[in-house]
Amino acid sequence: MNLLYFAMIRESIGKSSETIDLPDHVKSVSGLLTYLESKGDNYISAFAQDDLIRVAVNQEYVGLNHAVTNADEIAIFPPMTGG
Amino acid sequence: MNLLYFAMIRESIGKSSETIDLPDHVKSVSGLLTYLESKGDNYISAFAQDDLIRVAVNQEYVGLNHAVTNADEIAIFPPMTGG
Amino acid sequence: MHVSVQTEDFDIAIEIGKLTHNRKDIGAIATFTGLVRDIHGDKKIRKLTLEHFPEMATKELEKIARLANDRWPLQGISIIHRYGELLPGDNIVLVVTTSQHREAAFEAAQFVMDWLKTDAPFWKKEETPEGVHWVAAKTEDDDKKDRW
Amino acid sequence: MHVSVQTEDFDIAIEIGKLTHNRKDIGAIATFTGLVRDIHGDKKIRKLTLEHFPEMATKELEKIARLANDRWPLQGISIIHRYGELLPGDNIVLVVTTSQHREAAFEAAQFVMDWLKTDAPFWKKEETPEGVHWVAAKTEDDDKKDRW
Repeated sequence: MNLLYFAMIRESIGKSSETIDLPDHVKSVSGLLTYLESKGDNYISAFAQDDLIRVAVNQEYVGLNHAVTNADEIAIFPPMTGG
Repeated sequence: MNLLYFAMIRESIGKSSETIDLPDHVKSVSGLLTYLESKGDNYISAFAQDDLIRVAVNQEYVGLNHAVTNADEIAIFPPMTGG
Repeated sequence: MHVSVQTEDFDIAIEIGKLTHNRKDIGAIATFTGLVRDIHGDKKIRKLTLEHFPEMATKELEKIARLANDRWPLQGISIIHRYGELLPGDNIVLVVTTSQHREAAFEAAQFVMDWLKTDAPFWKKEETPEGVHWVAAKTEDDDKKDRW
Repeated sequence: MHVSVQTEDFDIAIEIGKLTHNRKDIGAIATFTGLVRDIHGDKKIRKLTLEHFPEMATKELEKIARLANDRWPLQGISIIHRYGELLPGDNIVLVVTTSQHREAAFEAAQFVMDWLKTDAPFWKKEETPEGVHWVAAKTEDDDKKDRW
Protein backbone atom coordinates (compact mmCIF):
# COMPACT_ATOMS: atom_id res chain seq x y z
CA MET A 1 0.00 0.00 0.00
CA ASN A 2 1.26 3.44 -0.94
CA LEU A 3 0.78 6.12 1.69
CA LEU A 4 1.09 9.85 1.00
CA TYR A 5 1.20 12.55 3.66
CA PHE A 6 0.75 16.27 3.14
CA ALA A 7 1.24 19.53 5.01
CA MET A 8 1.16 19.32 8.83
CA ILE A 9 0.56 15.56 8.73
CA ARG A 10 3.67 15.11 6.57
CA GLU A 11 5.74 17.20 8.97
CA SER A 12 4.45 15.39 12.08
CA ILE A 13 5.12 11.95 10.65
CA GLY A 14 8.44 13.08 9.20
CA LYS A 15 8.03 11.76 5.66
CA SER A 16 5.97 12.54 2.59
CA SER A 17 5.33 8.95 1.52
CA GLU A 18 5.99 5.32 2.36
CA THR A 19 5.00 1.87 1.20
CA ILE A 20 3.71 -0.59 3.75
CA ASP A 21 2.34 -4.12 3.69
CA LEU A 22 -1.19 -3.80 4.97
CA PRO A 23 -1.91 -6.43 7.68
CA ASP A 24 -4.82 -8.70 6.75
CA HIS A 25 -6.97 -7.55 9.67
CA VAL A 26 -6.95 -3.90 8.54
CA LYS A 27 -10.01 -3.34 6.35
CA SER A 28 -10.95 0.33 6.70
CA VAL A 29 -9.49 3.81 6.80
CA SER A 30 -10.00 4.04 10.57
CA GLY A 31 -8.34 0.62 10.96
CA LEU A 32 -5.41 1.89 8.93
CA LEU A 33 -5.03 5.01 11.10
CA THR A 34 -5.05 2.84 14.26
CA TYR A 35 -2.50 0.49 12.73
CA LEU A 36 -0.22 3.40 11.79
CA GLU A 37 -0.46 4.77 15.34
CA SER A 38 1.02 1.49 16.56
CA LYS A 39 4.14 2.27 14.51
CA GLY A 40 5.27 5.24 16.56
CA ASP A 41 4.59 8.42 18.49
CA ASN A 42 5.01 10.52 15.35
CA TYR A 43 1.87 8.92 13.88
CA ILE A 44 0.01 9.30 17.16
CA SER A 45 0.69 13.02 17.29
CA ALA A 46 -0.01 13.45 13.54
CA PHE A 47 -3.47 11.89 13.96
CA ALA A 48 -4.20 13.34 17.42
CA GLN A 49 -7.01 15.62 16.27
CA ASP A 50 -9.67 13.58 14.51
CA ASP A 51 -11.38 16.61 13.02
CA LEU A 52 -8.16 17.74 11.35
CA ILE A 53 -7.69 14.51 9.37
CA ARG A 54 -8.84 14.07 5.79
CA VAL A 55 -8.29 10.92 3.73
CA ALA A 56 -8.33 10.21 0.02
CA VAL A 57 -8.28 6.67 -1.35
CA ASN A 58 -7.00 6.60 -4.91
CA GLN A 59 -7.46 10.39 -5.04
CA GLU A 60 -11.09 10.38 -3.96
CA TYR A 61 -12.19 11.79 -0.62
CA VAL A 62 -13.58 9.07 1.66
CA GLY A 63 -14.94 8.71 5.16
CA LEU A 64 -13.30 6.80 8.01
CA ASN A 65 -15.35 3.67 7.33
CA HIS A 66 -14.24 3.41 3.72
CA ALA A 67 -12.65 0.07 2.78
CA VAL A 68 -8.93 -0.13 2.04
CA THR A 69 -6.83 -2.82 0.37
CA ASN A 70 -3.13 -3.31 -0.08
CA ALA A 71 -3.46 -2.13 -3.70
CA ASP A 72 -4.77 1.32 -2.74
CA GLU A 73 -2.99 4.64 -2.70
CA ILE A 74 -3.98 6.38 0.54
CA ALA A 75 -3.37 10.09 1.09
CA ILE A 76 -3.69 11.56 4.58
CA PHE A 77 -3.76 15.32 5.09
CA PRO A 78 -5.32 18.14 7.10
CA PRO A 79 -8.35 20.16 5.87
CA MET A 80 -7.56 21.95 2.62
CA THR A 81 -6.77 25.65 2.54
CA GLY A 82 -6.63 26.31 -1.20
CA GLY A 83 -8.34 28.96 -3.23
CA MET B 1 -36.41 75.52 -19.52
CA ASN B 2 -34.07 73.12 -21.30
CA LEU B 3 -35.65 69.86 -22.39
CA LEU B 4 -33.64 66.81 -23.42
CA TYR B 5 -35.10 63.72 -25.08
CA PHE B 6 -33.42 60.35 -25.47
CA ALA B 7 -33.86 57.09 -27.37
CA MET B 8 -37.42 56.24 -28.42
CA ILE B 9 -38.80 59.44 -26.88
CA ARG B 10 -36.31 61.50 -28.89
CA GLU B 11 -37.32 59.71 -32.08
CA SER B 12 -41.07 60.06 -31.42
CA ILE B 13 -40.82 63.75 -30.67
CA GLY B 14 -38.41 64.30 -33.54
CA LYS B 15 -35.73 66.27 -31.73
CA SER B 16 -33.10 65.67 -29.08
CA SER B 17 -33.51 68.95 -27.22
CA GLU B 18 -35.42 72.20 -27.14
CA THR B 19 -35.78 75.28 -24.98
CA ILE B 20 -39.25 76.36 -23.94
CA ASP B 21 -40.71 79.04 -21.73
CA LEU B 22 -42.54 77.21 -19.00
CA PRO B 23 -46.08 78.58 -18.51
CA ASP B 24 -46.62 79.83 -14.96
CA HIS B 25 -49.36 77.31 -14.22
CA VAL B 26 -47.04 74.33 -14.84
CA LYS B 27 -45.52 73.36 -11.51
CA SER B 28 -44.74 69.63 -11.72
CA VAL B 29 -43.32 66.99 -14.02
CA SER B 30 -46.78 65.62 -14.79
CA GLY B 31 -47.98 69.15 -15.52
CA LEU B 32 -45.05 69.56 -17.90
CA LEU B 33 -45.87 66.33 -19.73
CA THR B 34 -49.49 67.42 -20.13
CA TYR B 35 -48.38 70.82 -21.36
CA LEU B 36 -46.01 69.25 -23.92
CA GLU B 37 -48.81 66.99 -25.16
CA SER B 38 -50.76 70.16 -26.04
CA LYS B 39 -47.96 71.07 -28.45
CA GLY B 40 -48.56 68.25 -30.90
CA ASP B 41 -49.34 64.65 -31.71
CA ASN B 42 -45.63 63.74 -31.69
CA TYR B 43 -45.55 64.48 -27.94
CA ILE B 44 -48.79 62.60 -27.36
CA SER B 45 -47.46 59.48 -29.01
CA ALA B 46 -44.06 59.85 -27.31
CA PHE B 47 -45.70 59.94 -23.87
CA ALA B 48 -48.51 57.46 -24.67
CA GLN B 49 -47.27 54.74 -22.35
CA ASP B 50 -46.93 56.09 -18.82
CA ASP B 51 -44.87 53.18 -17.60
CA LEU B 52 -42.27 53.73 -20.34
CA ILE B 53 -41.50 57.32 -19.28
CA ARG B 54 -38.64 58.27 -16.98
CA VAL B 55 -37.76 61.84 -16.02
CA ALA B 56 -34.63 63.45 -14.60
CA VAL B 57 -34.60 67.02 -13.30
CA ASN B 58 -31.11 68.47 -13.31
CA GLN B 59 -29.77 64.95 -13.86
CA GLU B 60 -31.53 63.39 -10.88
CA TYR B 61 -34.33 60.86 -11.31
CA VAL B 62 -37.63 62.21 -10.04
CA GLY B 63 -41.25 61.14 -9.79
CA LEU B 64 -44.17 62.65 -11.69
CA ASN B 65 -45.07 64.93 -8.77
CA HIS B 66 -41.63 66.52 -8.60
CA ALA B 67 -41.61 70.31 -8.88
CA VAL B 68 -40.22 71.99 -12.00
CA THR B 69 -39.20 75.59 -12.67
CA ASN B 70 -38.17 77.44 -15.79
CA ALA B 71 -34.52 77.22 -14.65
CA ASP B 72 -34.47 73.41 -14.66
CA GLU B 73 -32.97 71.03 -17.17
CA ILE B 74 -35.53 68.28 -17.74
CA ALA B 75 -34.60 65.02 -19.44
CA ILE B 76 -37.34 62.65 -20.63
CA PHE B 77 -36.48 59.13 -21.72
CA PRO B 78 -37.65 55.49 -21.67
CA PRO B 79 -36.47 52.95 -19.05
CA MET B 80 -32.71 52.48 -19.21
CA THR B 81 -31.18 49.46 -20.89
CA GLY B 82 -27.51 49.90 -20.01
CA GLY B 83 -25.07 47.45 -18.51
CA MET C 1 -12.83 54.90 -7.39
CA HIS C 2 -12.68 55.24 -11.14
CA VAL C 3 -15.56 55.59 -13.61
CA SER C 4 -15.49 56.26 -17.32
CA VAL C 5 -18.05 56.65 -20.09
CA GLN C 6 -16.24 56.23 -23.38
CA THR C 7 -16.41 55.05 -26.98
CA GLU C 8 -13.00 53.33 -26.92
CA ASP C 9 -12.56 49.73 -25.90
CA PHE C 10 -11.01 48.92 -22.52
CA ASP C 11 -8.24 46.54 -21.51
CA ILE C 12 -9.13 44.50 -18.45
CA ALA C 13 -5.49 43.90 -17.48
CA ILE C 14 -4.76 47.64 -17.53
CA GLU C 15 -7.88 48.43 -15.48
CA ILE C 16 -6.99 45.78 -12.89
CA GLY C 17 -3.44 47.12 -12.83
CA LYS C 18 -4.68 50.61 -11.95
CA LEU C 19 -6.33 49.19 -8.82
CA THR C 20 -3.53 46.82 -7.77
CA HIS C 21 -0.40 48.80 -8.64
CA ASN C 22 2.06 48.93 -5.72
CA ARG C 23 -0.42 47.30 -3.35
CA LYS C 24 0.11 44.05 -1.45
CA ASP C 25 -3.00 44.19 0.71
CA ILE C 26 -5.54 43.03 -1.90
CA GLY C 27 -6.84 39.49 -1.47
CA ALA C 28 -9.60 39.39 -4.06
CA ILE C 29 -10.34 40.89 -7.47
CA ALA C 30 -13.72 40.31 -9.08
CA THR C 31 -14.44 41.50 -12.60
CA PHE C 32 -17.43 41.47 -14.87
CA THR C 33 -17.38 42.17 -18.58
CA GLY C 34 -20.58 42.56 -20.58
CA LEU C 35 -20.37 41.99 -24.34
CA VAL C 36 -22.54 42.35 -27.43
CA ARG C 37 -23.98 38.97 -28.44
CA ASP C 38 -24.76 38.04 -32.04
CA ILE C 39 -28.13 36.61 -30.99
CA HIS C 40 -30.74 38.22 -28.73
CA GLY C 41 -33.80 36.10 -28.13
CA ASP C 42 -34.53 34.77 -31.61
CA LYS C 43 -33.05 37.74 -33.45
CA LYS C 44 -29.69 37.87 -35.15
CA ILE C 45 -27.83 41.04 -34.13
CA ARG C 46 -25.74 42.90 -36.69
CA LYS C 47 -24.97 45.98 -34.63
CA LEU C 48 -25.78 47.51 -31.27
CA THR C 49 -25.91 51.27 -30.85
CA LEU C 50 -25.74 52.65 -27.33
CA GLU C 51 -27.23 56.09 -26.86
CA HIS C 52 -26.54 57.83 -23.56
CA PHE C 53 -27.09 61.01 -21.54
CA PRO C 54 -23.44 62.01 -21.10
CA GLU C 55 -23.32 64.21 -17.98
CA MET C 56 -25.86 62.13 -16.13
CA ALA C 57 -24.24 58.82 -17.15
CA THR C 58 -20.97 59.75 -15.48
CA LYS C 59 -22.81 60.99 -12.39
CA GLU C 60 -24.85 57.79 -12.13
CA LEU C 61 -21.78 55.58 -12.50
CA GLU C 62 -20.14 57.58 -9.72
CA LYS C 63 -23.25 57.23 -7.58
CA ILE C 64 -23.38 53.46 -8.09
CA ALA C 65 -19.65 53.10 -7.35
CA ARG C 66 -20.11 55.13 -4.18
CA LEU C 67 -23.10 53.04 -3.09
CA ALA C 68 -21.08 49.85 -3.55
CA ASN C 69 -18.15 51.36 -1.73
CA ASP C 70 -20.32 52.41 1.22
CA ARG C 71 -21.84 48.98 1.49
CA TRP C 72 -18.86 46.62 1.13
CA PRO C 73 -15.30 46.95 2.44
CA LEU C 74 -13.76 47.58 -0.98
CA GLN C 75 -10.19 48.63 -1.63
CA GLY C 76 -11.02 49.87 -5.13
CA ILE C 77 -13.71 49.92 -7.78
CA SER C 78 -13.76 50.74 -11.51
CA ILE C 79 -16.73 51.02 -13.81
CA ILE C 80 -16.33 51.61 -17.54
CA HIS C 81 -19.33 51.86 -19.84
CA ARG C 82 -18.99 52.28 -23.58
CA TYR C 83 -21.41 54.03 -25.91
CA GLY C 84 -21.79 54.43 -29.66
CA GLU C 85 -21.82 51.73 -32.32
CA LEU C 86 -20.73 48.25 -31.24
CA LEU C 87 -20.53 44.93 -33.04
CA PRO C 88 -21.14 41.38 -31.77
CA GLY C 89 -18.14 40.33 -29.69
CA ASP C 90 -17.40 43.91 -28.62
CA ASN C 91 -17.11 44.86 -24.97
CA ILE C 92 -19.89 47.05 -23.50
CA VAL C 93 -19.18 47.35 -19.81
CA LEU C 94 -16.48 46.49 -17.29
CA VAL C 95 -16.70 46.38 -13.50
CA VAL C 96 -13.64 45.66 -11.36
CA THR C 97 -13.79 45.43 -7.56
CA THR C 98 -10.94 44.75 -5.16
CA SER C 99 -11.18 43.77 -1.52
CA GLN C 100 -9.41 41.81 1.20
CA HIS C 101 -12.05 39.09 0.93
CA ARG C 102 -13.84 37.42 -1.91
CA GLU C 103 -17.47 37.91 -0.83
CA ALA C 104 -17.17 41.69 -0.79
CA ALA C 105 -15.54 41.76 -4.24
CA PHE C 106 -18.11 39.38 -5.78
CA GLU C 107 -21.18 40.94 -4.22
CA ALA C 108 -20.16 44.51 -4.99
CA ALA C 109 -19.54 43.64 -8.65
CA GLN C 110 -22.98 42.00 -8.90
CA PHE C 111 -24.60 44.94 -7.15
CA VAL C 112 -23.00 47.38 -9.60
CA MET C 113 -24.19 45.38 -12.61
CA ASP C 114 -27.74 45.15 -11.26
CA TRP C 115 -27.84 48.90 -10.65
CA LEU C 116 -26.30 49.75 -14.02
CA LYS C 117 -29.11 47.87 -15.75
CA THR C 118 -31.79 50.08 -14.21
CA ASP C 119 -30.08 53.36 -13.28
CA ALA C 120 -27.43 54.14 -15.86
CA PRO C 121 -28.88 56.38 -18.61
CA PHE C 122 -27.95 54.24 -21.61
CA TRP C 123 -30.32 52.92 -24.25
CA LYS C 124 -29.60 50.04 -26.62
CA LYS C 125 -30.76 49.93 -30.21
CA GLU C 126 -30.35 46.67 -32.11
CA GLU C 127 -29.87 46.28 -35.83
CA THR C 128 -31.20 42.93 -37.08
CA PRO C 129 -31.83 41.58 -40.60
CA GLU C 130 -35.52 42.50 -40.02
CA GLY C 131 -34.79 46.10 -39.09
CA VAL C 132 -33.75 48.36 -36.26
CA HIS C 133 -35.46 48.63 -32.87
CA TRP C 134 -34.91 49.79 -29.32
CA VAL C 135 -34.26 47.10 -26.73
CA ALA C 136 -37.08 46.94 -24.17
CA ALA C 137 -36.17 47.18 -20.48
CA LYS C 138 -36.78 43.99 -18.56
CA THR C 139 -38.87 44.12 -15.39
CA GLU C 140 -36.69 41.29 -14.06
CA ASP C 141 -33.85 43.82 -14.00
CA ASP C 142 -35.84 45.94 -11.56
CA ASP C 143 -36.35 42.85 -9.43
CA LYS C 144 -32.64 42.10 -9.43
CA LYS C 145 -31.84 45.61 -8.31
CA ASP C 146 -34.50 45.46 -5.62
CA ARG C 147 -32.90 42.45 -3.94
CA TRP C 148 -30.05 44.62 -2.65
CA MET D 1 -13.21 23.67 -19.87
CA HIS D 2 -9.66 24.39 -18.91
CA VAL D 3 -7.91 23.73 -15.60
CA SER D 4 -4.27 24.12 -14.68
CA VAL D 5 -2.16 23.59 -11.57
CA GLN D 6 1.09 25.46 -12.07
CA THR D 7 3.93 27.39 -10.45
CA GLU D 8 4.00 30.12 -13.13
CA ASP D 9 1.92 33.25 -12.91
CA PHE D 10 -1.11 33.65 -15.19
CA ASP D 11 -2.28 36.50 -17.40
CA ILE D 12 -5.98 37.23 -17.02
CA ALA D 13 -6.28 38.78 -20.50
CA ILE D 14 -4.77 35.68 -22.12
CA GLU D 15 -7.02 33.35 -20.14
CA ILE D 16 -10.12 35.36 -21.07
CA GLY D 17 -8.94 35.37 -24.68
CA LYS D 18 -8.79 31.57 -24.73
CA LEU D 19 -12.50 31.45 -23.87
CA THR D 20 -13.67 34.29 -26.11
CA HIS D 21 -11.52 33.83 -29.23
CA ASN D 22 -13.59 33.80 -32.41
CA ARG D 23 -16.87 33.78 -30.48
CA LYS D 24 -19.61 36.37 -30.71
CA ASP D 25 -22.21 34.60 -28.60
CA ILE D 26 -20.79 35.44 -25.16
CA GLY D 27 -22.69 38.07 -23.18
CA ALA D 28 -20.96 37.86 -19.82
CA ILE D 29 -17.50 37.17 -18.46
CA ALA D 30 -16.97 36.93 -14.70
CA THR D 31 -13.50 36.53 -13.25
CA PHE D 32 -12.09 36.10 -9.80
CA THR D 33 -8.44 36.46 -8.86
CA GLY D 34 -7.17 35.51 -5.40
CA LEU D 35 -3.91 37.07 -4.26
CA VAL D 36 -1.43 36.79 -1.40
CA ARG D 37 -2.00 39.59 1.12
CA ASP D 38 0.78 41.10 3.22
CA ILE D 39 -1.39 40.92 6.34
CA HIS D 40 -3.46 37.96 7.56
CA GLY D 41 -5.41 38.67 10.74
CA ASP D 42 -2.84 40.51 12.87
CA LYS D 43 0.19 38.82 11.29
CA LYS D 44 2.51 40.31 8.73
CA ILE D 45 3.08 37.85 5.87
CA ARG D 46 6.52 37.59 4.30
CA LYS D 47 5.88 34.56 2.15
CA LEU D 48 3.18 32.01 1.42
CA THR D 49 4.08 28.48 0.41
CA LEU D 50 1.40 26.37 -1.22
CA GLU D 51 1.84 22.62 -0.92
CA HIS D 52 -0.41 20.44 -3.04
CA PHE D 53 -1.26 16.87 -4.04
CA PRO D 54 -0.52 17.13 -7.76
CA GLU D 55 -2.58 14.38 -9.43
CA MET D 56 -5.53 14.89 -7.15
CA ALA D 57 -5.41 18.69 -7.42
CA THR D 58 -5.91 18.57 -11.18
CA LYS D 59 -8.69 16.00 -10.80
CA GLU D 60 -10.49 18.09 -8.19
CA LEU D 61 -10.26 21.25 -10.29
CA GLU D 62 -11.73 19.31 -13.20
CA LYS D 63 -14.49 17.98 -10.94
CA ILE D 64 -15.35 21.45 -9.67
CA ALA D 65 -15.34 22.90 -13.20
CA ARG D 66 -17.65 20.08 -14.32
CA LEU D 67 -20.02 20.62 -11.39
CA ALA D 68 -20.27 24.32 -12.24
CA ASN D 69 -20.77 23.50 -15.88
CA ASP D 70 -23.56 21.03 -15.11
CA ARG D 71 -25.34 23.52 -12.91
CA TRP D 72 -25.18 26.78 -14.90
CA PRO D 73 -25.49 27.38 -18.66
CA LEU D 74 -21.82 28.26 -19.13
CA GLN D 75 -20.08 28.73 -22.45
CA GLY D 76 -16.65 28.22 -20.93
CA ILE D 77 -14.79 27.93 -17.64
CA SER D 78 -11.14 28.17 -16.64
CA ILE D 79 -9.57 27.47 -13.28
CA ILE D 80 -5.87 28.06 -12.63
CA HIS D 81 -4.34 27.38 -9.22
CA ARG D 82 -0.69 28.10 -8.44
CA TYR D 83 1.51 26.28 -5.96
CA GLY D 84 5.00 26.78 -4.55
CA GLU D 85 6.46 29.88 -2.97
CA LEU D 86 4.51 33.11 -3.39
CA LEU D 87 5.03 36.64 -2.11
CA PRO D 88 2.50 39.29 -1.03
CA GLY D 89 0.87 40.75 -4.15
CA ASP D 90 1.31 37.50 -6.12
CA ASN D 91 -1.63 35.80 -7.77
CA ILE D 92 -2.80 32.48 -6.28
CA VAL D 93 -5.90 31.48 -8.18
CA LEU D 94 -7.93 32.55 -11.21
CA VAL D 95 -11.46 31.58 -12.19
CA VAL D 96 -13.01 32.74 -15.46
CA THR D 97 -16.57 31.90 -16.47
CA THR D 98 -18.39 32.87 -19.65
CA SER D 99 -22.11 32.70 -20.32
CA GLN D 100 -24.87 34.39 -22.27
CA HIS D 101 -26.16 35.98 -19.07
CA ARG D 102 -24.54 37.59 -16.10
CA GLU D 103 -26.12 35.60 -13.26
CA ALA D 104 -24.77 32.29 -14.55
CA ALA D 105 -21.27 33.71 -14.96
CA PHE D 106 -21.25 35.35 -11.51
CA GLU D 107 -22.79 32.47 -9.61
CA ALA D 108 -20.62 29.81 -11.23
CA ALA D 109 -17.45 31.76 -10.40
CA GLN D 110 -18.54 32.12 -6.77
CA PHE D 111 -19.46 28.44 -6.60
CA VAL D 112 -16.03 27.44 -7.93
CA MET D 113 -14.25 29.62 -5.37
CA ASP D 114 -16.33 28.22 -2.50
CA TRP D 115 -15.59 24.65 -3.59
CA LEU D 116 -11.89 25.31 -4.15
CA LYS D 117 -11.56 26.46 -0.55
CA THR D 118 -12.77 23.13 0.82
CA ASP D 119 -12.11 20.54 -1.88
CA ALA D 120 -8.91 21.45 -3.70
CA PRO D 121 -5.94 19.65 -2.09
CA PHE D 122 -3.75 22.68 -1.43
CA TRP D 123 -2.30 23.72 1.92
CA LYS D 124 -1.01 27.18 2.76
CA LYS D 125 1.99 27.82 4.99
CA GLU D 126 2.67 31.38 6.07
CA GLU D 127 6.03 32.87 6.92
CA THR D 128 5.71 35.74 9.39
CA PRO D 129 8.31 37.65 11.45
CA GLU D 130 7.33 35.38 14.38
CA GLY D 131 7.88 32.16 12.47
CA VAL D 132 6.32 29.73 10.03
CA HIS D 133 2.95 28.03 10.45
CA TRP D 134 0.23 26.25 8.51
CA VAL D 135 -2.93 28.21 7.82
CA ALA D 136 -5.92 26.68 9.62
CA ALA D 137 -9.00 25.81 7.57
CA LYS D 138 -12.01 27.99 8.34
CA THR D 139 -15.30 26.32 9.21
CA GLU D 140 -17.03 29.27 7.56
CA ASP D 141 -15.61 27.99 4.27
CA ASP D 142 -17.52 24.73 4.76
CA ASP D 143 -20.65 26.79 5.36
CA LYS D 144 -20.09 28.76 2.18
CA LYS D 145 -19.71 25.59 0.17
CA ASP D 146 -22.82 24.10 1.77
CA ARG D 147 -25.04 26.93 0.59
CA TRP D 148 -24.86 25.63 -2.99
